[in-house]
Amino acid sequence: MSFSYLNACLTVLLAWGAIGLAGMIRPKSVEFAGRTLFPLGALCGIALAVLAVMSIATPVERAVLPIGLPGLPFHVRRDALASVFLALLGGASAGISIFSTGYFRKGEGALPGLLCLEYHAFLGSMGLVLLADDAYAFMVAWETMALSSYFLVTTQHRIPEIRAAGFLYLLIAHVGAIAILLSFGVMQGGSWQFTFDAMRAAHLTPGWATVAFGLALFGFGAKAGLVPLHVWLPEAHPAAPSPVSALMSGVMLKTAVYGVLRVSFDLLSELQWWWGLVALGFGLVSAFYGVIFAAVQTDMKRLLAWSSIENIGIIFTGVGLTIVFHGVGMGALAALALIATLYHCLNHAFMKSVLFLGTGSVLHATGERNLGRLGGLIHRMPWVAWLTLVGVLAIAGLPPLNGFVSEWLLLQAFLFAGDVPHTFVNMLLPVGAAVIALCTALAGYVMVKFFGVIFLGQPREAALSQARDAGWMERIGLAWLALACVGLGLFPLQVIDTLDVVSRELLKLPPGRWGADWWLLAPAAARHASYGPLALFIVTLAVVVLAALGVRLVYRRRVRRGPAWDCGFVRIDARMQDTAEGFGQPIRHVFEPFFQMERELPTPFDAAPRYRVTVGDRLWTMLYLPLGVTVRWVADLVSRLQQGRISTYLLYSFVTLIALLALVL
Amino acid sequence: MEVLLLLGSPLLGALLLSAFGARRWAPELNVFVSAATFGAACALTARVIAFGPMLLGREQFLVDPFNVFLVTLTAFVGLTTSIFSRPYMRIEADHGRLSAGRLRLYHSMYQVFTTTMLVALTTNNLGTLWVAMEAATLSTVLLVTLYRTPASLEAGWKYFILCGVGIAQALFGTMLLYLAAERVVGAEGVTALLWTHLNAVKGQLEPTVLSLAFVFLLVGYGTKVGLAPLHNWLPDAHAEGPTPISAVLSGLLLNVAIYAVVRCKVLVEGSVRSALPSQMMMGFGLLSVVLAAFFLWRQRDIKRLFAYSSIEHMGIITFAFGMGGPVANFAALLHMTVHSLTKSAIFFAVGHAAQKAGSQLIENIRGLVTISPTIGWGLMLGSLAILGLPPFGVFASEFLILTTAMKQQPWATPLLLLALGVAFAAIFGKVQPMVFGETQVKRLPHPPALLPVFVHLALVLMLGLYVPPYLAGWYRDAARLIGGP
Amino acid sequence: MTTLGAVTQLLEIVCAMLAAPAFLGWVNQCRAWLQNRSAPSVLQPYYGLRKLFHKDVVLAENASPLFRLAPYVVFGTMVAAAAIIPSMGTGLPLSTAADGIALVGLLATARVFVSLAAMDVGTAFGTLGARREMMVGFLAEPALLMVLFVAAMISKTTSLPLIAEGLTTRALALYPSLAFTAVAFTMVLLAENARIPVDNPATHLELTMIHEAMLLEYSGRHLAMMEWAAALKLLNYACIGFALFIPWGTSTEAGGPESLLFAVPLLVVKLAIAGAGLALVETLSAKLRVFRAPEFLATAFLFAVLGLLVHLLLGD
Amino acid sequence: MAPLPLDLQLLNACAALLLLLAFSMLSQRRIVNLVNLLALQGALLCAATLLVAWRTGDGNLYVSAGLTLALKVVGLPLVLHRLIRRLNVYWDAEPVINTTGAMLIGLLVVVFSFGLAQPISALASTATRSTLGIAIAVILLSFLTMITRRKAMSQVVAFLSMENGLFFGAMSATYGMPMVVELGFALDVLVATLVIGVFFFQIREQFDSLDLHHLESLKEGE
Repeated sequence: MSFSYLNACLTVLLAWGAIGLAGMIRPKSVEFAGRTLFPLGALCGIALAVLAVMSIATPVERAVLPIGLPGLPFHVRRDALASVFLALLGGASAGISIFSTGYFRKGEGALPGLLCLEYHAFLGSMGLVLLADDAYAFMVAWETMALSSYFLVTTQHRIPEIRAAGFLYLLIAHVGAIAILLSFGVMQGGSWQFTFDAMRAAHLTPGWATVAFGLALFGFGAKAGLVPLHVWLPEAHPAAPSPVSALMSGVMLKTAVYGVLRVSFDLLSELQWWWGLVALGFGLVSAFYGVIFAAVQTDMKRLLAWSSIENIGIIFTGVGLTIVFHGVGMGALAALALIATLYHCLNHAFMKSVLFLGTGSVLHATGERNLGRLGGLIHRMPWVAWLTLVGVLAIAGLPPLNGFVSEWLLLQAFLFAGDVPHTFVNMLLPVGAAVIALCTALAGYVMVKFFGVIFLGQPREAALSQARDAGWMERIGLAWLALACVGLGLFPLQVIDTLDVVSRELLKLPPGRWGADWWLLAPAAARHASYGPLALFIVTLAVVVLAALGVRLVYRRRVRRGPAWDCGFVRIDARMQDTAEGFGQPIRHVFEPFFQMERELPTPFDAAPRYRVTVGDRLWTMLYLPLGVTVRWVADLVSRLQQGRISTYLLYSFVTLIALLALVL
Repeated sequence: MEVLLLLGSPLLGALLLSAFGARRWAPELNVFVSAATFGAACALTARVIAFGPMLLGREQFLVDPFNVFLVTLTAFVGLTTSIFSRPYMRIEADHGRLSAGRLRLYHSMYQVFTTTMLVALTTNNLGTLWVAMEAATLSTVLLVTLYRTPASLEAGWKYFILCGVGIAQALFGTMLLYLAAERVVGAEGVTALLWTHLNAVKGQLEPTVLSLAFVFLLVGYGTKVGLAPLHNWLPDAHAEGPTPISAVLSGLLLNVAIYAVVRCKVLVEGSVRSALPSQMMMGFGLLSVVLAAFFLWRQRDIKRLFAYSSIEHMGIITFAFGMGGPVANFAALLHMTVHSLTKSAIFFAVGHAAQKAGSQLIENIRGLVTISPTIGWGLMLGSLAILGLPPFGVFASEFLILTTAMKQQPWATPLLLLALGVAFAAIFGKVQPMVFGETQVKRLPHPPALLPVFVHLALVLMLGLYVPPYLAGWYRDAARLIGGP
Repeated sequence: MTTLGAVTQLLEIVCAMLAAPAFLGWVNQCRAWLQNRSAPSVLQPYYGLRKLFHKDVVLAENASPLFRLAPYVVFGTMVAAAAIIPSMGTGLPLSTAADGIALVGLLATARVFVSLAAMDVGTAFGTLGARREMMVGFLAEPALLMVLFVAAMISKTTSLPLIAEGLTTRALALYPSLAFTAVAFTMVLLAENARIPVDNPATHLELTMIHEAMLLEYSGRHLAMMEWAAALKLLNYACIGFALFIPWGTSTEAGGPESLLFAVPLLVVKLAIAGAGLALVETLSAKLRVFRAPEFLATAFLFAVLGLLVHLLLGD
Repeated sequence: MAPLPLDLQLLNACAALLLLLAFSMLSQRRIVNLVNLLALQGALLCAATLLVAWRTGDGNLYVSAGLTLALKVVGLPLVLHRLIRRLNVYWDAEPVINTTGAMLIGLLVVVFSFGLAQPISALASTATRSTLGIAIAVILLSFLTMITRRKAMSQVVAFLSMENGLFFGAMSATYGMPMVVELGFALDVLVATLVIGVFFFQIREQFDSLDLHHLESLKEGE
């Protein structure tokens, strides 16, 4: 069989499957699964990433697999878009797998072998989602992905909350999948061929196209955690083991983004520009909603989950912009927005993985997920702390790290949205820019809270002094991902030139000019604006170093250690620091109407004063509870039919018979 | 020859078991007989693969693509069920729920039941078909009431009366068919009820009579299929009978009933040339799906739960046959196959689970994976399969049915999807806590026979990803046979 | 890059570093005058820095390396920021490497590091300060960004020098949008530089202090770096203001070296006026309660966005 | 039109009587009488079959007439009577619908079934086709009876009378089904009665009565 990147990628996916099955050989052995199979999985990940990166610029490849339905065998296809996401999958999963080798110590609840199987099935199915080229293969891969991740989420199934979380997750995933299936059904447009090629060929009326897009947005939005379909996310991510959370948040959510891009730019032949506004709207809402809720969380993984919702919001904003620009025929800007979107997907995959893995190490070291009982860990576990700091700075969107690049691109795209030939819209879009700006600033707030409360200050519990730093494997995994963050931050031009292939392929554009110099990012679309992180970084670094050296050289003064000053307070203890609640207080104060808060305030004369505040999600009580109630109500009505009296049953038959006979006559 | 073997071996087995059904080795004998039956079925299949469809025994028996795979399926599930019931019934006996006499009754009736179903499938004579269906009812009634508990008696009684009445309608329908037929084929008795002959002349049969006949037949056999609102016997019978019987009821009897309905539909549609029959079937199907989906929410007894899920799936199948056309029929046949495999697998797992917990109530069954991973995973995977999650075969058929529905009956699609969603929430929400979580139950003396569960699930998995060509061929031929728009 | 560019660049950096404390001193002096106190010398901040540099550093026991790193990072980012703001000349080679958005990013980096450092020791005041600082930041930063956006939309680029040039070269016109944003910018400036009405640099009153609360644990050279960085920040903001609203007189590539000779004294004048103005505002306004601060900044943000909309509505 | 030949008149008379019996079963509350009515029905059925057999000279029909005699006139009633005595259930409880109501509905049913039979009997080649409507009526009436009864026993009797109706229908429309089916049919009825017998004893030993309201525990709506 002649070499093709497609076959190679499929082989890697197959290898993942094989590794997973191999886990069942000795299901009980942590050694075997952890120390042997997971590293292999990581190698496959790296291989996949390399293959994908190499293949991006190569022409599209297709194949038909010998499995599937009689009429509809699995079609697979690799194009630039798929390659980009495959690279994301490979790169991120490599780091996570390495980390996992050290992480899964005593089998997290389930058997290690089983975990290994589910984990690699998860990876493999995600890969297949990206390669699938017909509705059936896509749905199979998609649901397998949901299923395997569900089992991973419920690894510690003895805890009721985790079971509930898993249930909610799978339910919403399934509903989303149904919507996606419907949208495929609409998209094939009368040909009744369910290959993607048939859908590309199909010509839909604008109305039906809109329906298809709406269904796809709903379905993929449910998976991506777009508000108001986000409710499963803050439940499922804390429930899962940290590497799994990292995979889900870092990679799985991106498959949903991939789906939306695939549908709106590839499968739907002609798209309406105003769809973009819808996506944009949902994106902005999600971004804002996610970040303010992240700011008031007290559980570190829940916080990260909400922050994922925020980032997904930003990504969908980018998608929306792309659709708008593309729809009104502003090619260069569309490319800019698309690149920003893809770039943010990459960034988020890596930085969020770093953060989740960091929390994983903390969890292992302390057994605590509640921010209120952590603190001062930078002394106990410096490796994790510093590597996590990279992720924190990156996701807070600070130069010269990667988070800032995509933010910069997105804002540039927004800045020139004023030229859209719809006055109302170009009034609207800059407001969107304002929201994005607000969100990134809030993200900074959230991340300071996250890092500060976990790693800085004094330990809030005595037990924390026993915390030990992560093992080598975990460090390597973290370092890999952190390095990726730095690299993506410092060399944007190189990355973007690769991503540009996608914009050429999807938007049918000529290759764009993205840089003035090898170190200088200067998109042609953003007039005269340029950004050279490397130079900026070097200068800043130089100043820092010079300053430090200068100070040291000139003044040779001692550094004494002493008790903290704190305005002369004598007895300082850990309880005086801000708790997570305390740190979130300003946000609660400013954005009060969005939260559903229950406060428990002490009276002045309390012997043992106690303060407690819980923040709930209004959407849950407004949307989901009523839905459940309705279904139950209907169920009760229906169950009245069956009263247990045989005469009644006979009557049913009798009436049915008579009715049908009357019908026939 | 094979047919003789096929029908003979279970009959003989029934006789033997009615004599020795209480011996220690009776279960093994039961398994052996079923194995023999399965062997005969395989031989028959092989022959059909070799020589194609055939008529046997002075045209009294017919083996064509439509029933050959059902025969194999029936024999196969019969075999696996007998394997499963070996330890299961032992345990039941140990628990003192069954006396020796009852065991004898159980084993003999089990084989009688198999025989009747095989007859119903292979016969070419609609009259015989009816007789066999009635016989199947009678034999299973006694099995449903095997425990003699008040509940089981009630269930049995309802089963008997409702299905008896239903069957009576079917007989009248058959009679009308005969009436219409003898005017065409001539009154020389036998041939006028032979399906092949009727199928040959269906164009000339009198439409009005046939449409009336179809109503009676649909209501009659439909009762046995468990179509809402004629389904009321089904959950009771499934819940109160011994689990192996629930398995075969769900897995086989319903299939056979559907088979009967479809055979008749072919004739009627051939003559009536109006959409009425298919519309009736679609209506019944849709109603059953939706009602069942909502019934699922209220269930507290696990076997009832899956009984309702059977109703739901029968609804889906009926709907698909109602739609007709190559794709829908293909999907419906595939769905019959995967449903009976999956559902019986689920009942196997459920049976052991209930035995472990000593109760059929959902809230008493907890943490199966911790006490016995195989049962737990069997139940979990089975439920996920039956809920139509890929890569299991049920998804394949539902995918085809849904897409066809979008094409032919767009109005019905939202209803179907709604029902599927509701059913998913209901079933999964109940299964998850049973499979996962903590438990204090301890192990049982006889090791459960869970090979059948995983064999079935493996088959279903395979059908989801790869349908063997000759099977697909049969489906296609049968689909063509059944026809439709 | 041209030699002139290099010269301007270096000159800017050096001047900024050196002049920053003086500007701070000048503001304080004016304030003292306005409050008819006997004013400290303009050079007072230099004395302060010198004194601090001569002192030992007393580190809290549980201060982590981050705590010691932060001052240099903050200082570094401030200098880098100074390097890309066209205060004297617009021909800055470095400013290609970082446009307005990057500038905001730099300032944000500084803020994050200050706050983290403040949380590091884990005292009541430290965390309190950090929280309040971030609270101010999350509204001030987008406001500043919006201000930049308006200017950027007027001159179709986010690069500061080009904005400045754009404004200087084109005929003097009244931009109502700029009026809005100018107000917004002033408010942001006050907030970001810990001036009244949001914060008061001259007090250590627990209930009100923000910036000082974060520096409580610092001493010796670390404190010096922090103070210096703060002074730089003030200067930077002032210069950003000039670049965005009154860029006239800054030297351009076209103008040649001699324009630089003209630009420097002009900048001094601008700074003098701005400083006096700042002092005046501070004297006239009263310190807000901390919880009024968000409202204050929200207003700023609102003004900025309004400016944006006005620009889009009226065009330029 | 010419007056019908005597045998057909007789046949129609039988049919009319059958209908009458069905009605009286609908109203009858004493179980013993119900069984007697059933036996009478069987007898009429037998007579009708004989008439048709004589008219057509069809051997099969004589056989099936014999079967009817053996099963429905002698066999079943005996079994049922014994059961009644053994389980002493002589009276049914108050029916679900009171008698007059049932009668009215029954009347409607008859009209309906005649309407139903119209197109069919137009096709039937048999001389007896006009009685087909009556057959359907009998079936539906016994269905109605089943619905209205509260005792297992009476329900079963109604069930059997329904099968009589079916049989009569088959006979009048097509001079009876093929022999195979006839035999199978007879066999089934036999087995059914045995099953029923078993049932009664089981139900009896569980609930010591044959009242159906004992059998209403399995249900959904609480």
